[in-house]
Amino acid sequence: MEYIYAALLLHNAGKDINEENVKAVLSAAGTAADDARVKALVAALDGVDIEDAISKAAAAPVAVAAAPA
Amino acid sequence: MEYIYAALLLHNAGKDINEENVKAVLSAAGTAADDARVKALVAALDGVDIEDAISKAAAAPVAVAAAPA
Amino acid sequence: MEYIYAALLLHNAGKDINEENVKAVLSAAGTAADDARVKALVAALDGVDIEDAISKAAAAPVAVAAAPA
Amino acid sequence: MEYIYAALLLHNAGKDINEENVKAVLSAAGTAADDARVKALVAALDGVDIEDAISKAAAAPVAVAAAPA
Amino acid sequence: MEYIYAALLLHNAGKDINEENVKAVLSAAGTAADDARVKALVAALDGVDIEDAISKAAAAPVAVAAAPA
Amino acid sequence: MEYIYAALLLHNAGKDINEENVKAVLSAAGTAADDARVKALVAALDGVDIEDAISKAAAAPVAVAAAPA
Amino acid sequence: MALYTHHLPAWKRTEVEEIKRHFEEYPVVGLVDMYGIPATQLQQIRENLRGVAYIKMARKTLTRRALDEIGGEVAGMSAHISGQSALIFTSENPFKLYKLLEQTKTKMAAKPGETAPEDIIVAKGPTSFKPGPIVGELQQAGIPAMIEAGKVKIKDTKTVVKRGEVINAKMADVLAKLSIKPMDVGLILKAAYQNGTVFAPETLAIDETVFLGQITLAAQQAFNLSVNAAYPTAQTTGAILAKAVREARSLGIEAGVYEKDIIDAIIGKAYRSSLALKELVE
Repeated sequence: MEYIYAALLLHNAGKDINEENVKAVLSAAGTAADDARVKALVAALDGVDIEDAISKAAAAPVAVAAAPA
Repeated sequence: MEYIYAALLLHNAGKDINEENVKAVLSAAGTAADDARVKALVAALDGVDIEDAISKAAAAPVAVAAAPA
Repeated sequence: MEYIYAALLLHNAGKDINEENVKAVLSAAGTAADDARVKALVAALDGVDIEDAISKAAAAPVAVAAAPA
Repeated sequence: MEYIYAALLLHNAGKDINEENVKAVLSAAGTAADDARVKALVAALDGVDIEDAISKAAAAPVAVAAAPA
Repeated sequence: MEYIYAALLLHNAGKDINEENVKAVLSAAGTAADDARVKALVAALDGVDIEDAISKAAAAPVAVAAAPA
Repeated sequence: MEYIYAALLLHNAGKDINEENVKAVLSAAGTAADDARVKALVAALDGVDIEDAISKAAAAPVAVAAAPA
Repeated sequence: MALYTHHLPAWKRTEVEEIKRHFEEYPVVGLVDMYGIPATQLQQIRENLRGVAYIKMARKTLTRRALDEIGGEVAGMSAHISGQSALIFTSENPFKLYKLLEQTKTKMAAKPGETAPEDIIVAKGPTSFKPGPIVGELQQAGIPAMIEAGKVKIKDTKTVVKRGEVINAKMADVLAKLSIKPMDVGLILKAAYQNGTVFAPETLAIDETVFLGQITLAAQQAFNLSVNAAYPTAQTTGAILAKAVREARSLGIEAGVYEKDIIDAIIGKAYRSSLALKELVE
């Protein structure tokens, strides 16, 4: 999940989620960033409404537990 | 999701989830495999207990809990 | 489950789920495809709304996937 | 939330969650780290089993969401 | 509720929930402590597993699912 | 969590939730208040409608935790 | 083979040759039993299968002869010839053929002496009959009938014939009057041949719901794997972000990291803990 955390950190800090920034954050945390995963992350987040995802996580049930008998 | 299914297929077949194998499966399915995504997949799954990861609820927050009968 | 994974891979890749394609995918994954099972899969999925079955997974309240029997 | 993401990033990377590390991550993300908030974070997480605290999110139940109309 | 808050504060701080302590906390918060209620509280909590009682509440959803429109 | 109980206690008593008051309550409980956490608490609560947060919590359904088998 | 004479009449020879030719033309051949299918229904079935499968009726002896002459695995199909046999030729795979034939089955009234394919249930409620001898007939057949508001009414829902039991003449008559059609009528597949393999009907009867259930399961597994391994895909990016956010919130709430975004939830947690304790105290 570290790539995702890095992305959310950048988002929260109001920074662009681009390869350079993600790598900088990961390396500051002492993680060797895998190039392909960084690329994949940046590509996956392109056009995604992060605020929307955040607000869903915050508002929505934390998780779903429904095991009806 | 094709990449994930390719990984699941290889896992079930008892094969290594490596770039070569993933690409072979994807190309057999008639999909042009994107190098970076394949690499990212292999890196993301490295060290992951797949049995565990597929059975652990990823709890989609969007999901609406079914009303128990 | 490998037959199902193969089918979903093809479905996600926008390809026909026919005997030839399923066999190609399975053999690329190093699995010897059983003729009768491939035929049964193709026949069973013919005319079936796969998207609908998939969406049930997305909507499923508990993402805990039971271990297949 | 940046501070918490920074902490999770460090935790994932297997690093100590101390003031220095948290500040390094935040500054890599281009955020000026507030000394007091960093200290508060580190103090709050001291002695906390992070894996356990995280997993509460996954395990927490849902307020059975009303079925959308 | 202030008596309960005081008790939980003491519990969280690892202190004894006795009359003296409860009164000290309440008066520091500017609340006049009622002798009888303090006694009743202390008596009622004697032998109670507070962690257990709390954990039931902690299991409650962290957020209420937003009602879908 | 002791800091939040101190805040709730002050709120109930109709007192200002400021650093001085929070510290006074905590020290009455025999806890050495961490300066940074007190500051963070006061800052986080600034402008927050505590009554509102409480009423939402009260409205939250009592846990339906269901341990999936 | 010794049973056969060498010299078949010309028309029989033509029939056998035609069957053999179809075996070469079509990859899949089914052997079906058409027993009890009325002509009109058979017409309908042929219509429904047009363009998909071709039905060839022939005398049993000629069918058997053709199968034997082809030999190999095909000869083995002879053992499944029964009732009123016909061959069905198609390009669809044997499982699909089975499914198609199941879909062409229709319900019909039972004839005396037939075996119930499933429990036959008469539901309670009003009938269209006016009071008359019908009440006695129903009662004699063991159906609880009564008269109410000038109409014959069935008092209780009742299973009148159990699955596997023979339907007697009286019951068949009454069921027909009640418009209950318990019999499945259609082409019954006895065996199917493709590429060296003869498939038994038990093998061909696939349960689609099982496959659909597996698809749902596979989709769940893929979703879980993608999210848990944080490998984002178009379908899961939102869920992965949400998971990370939830984790961060959870950590903050559990550990009491006083951040604006979660202070509400922290208050809520403290308050709920207080409520829980209060219940114990009061």
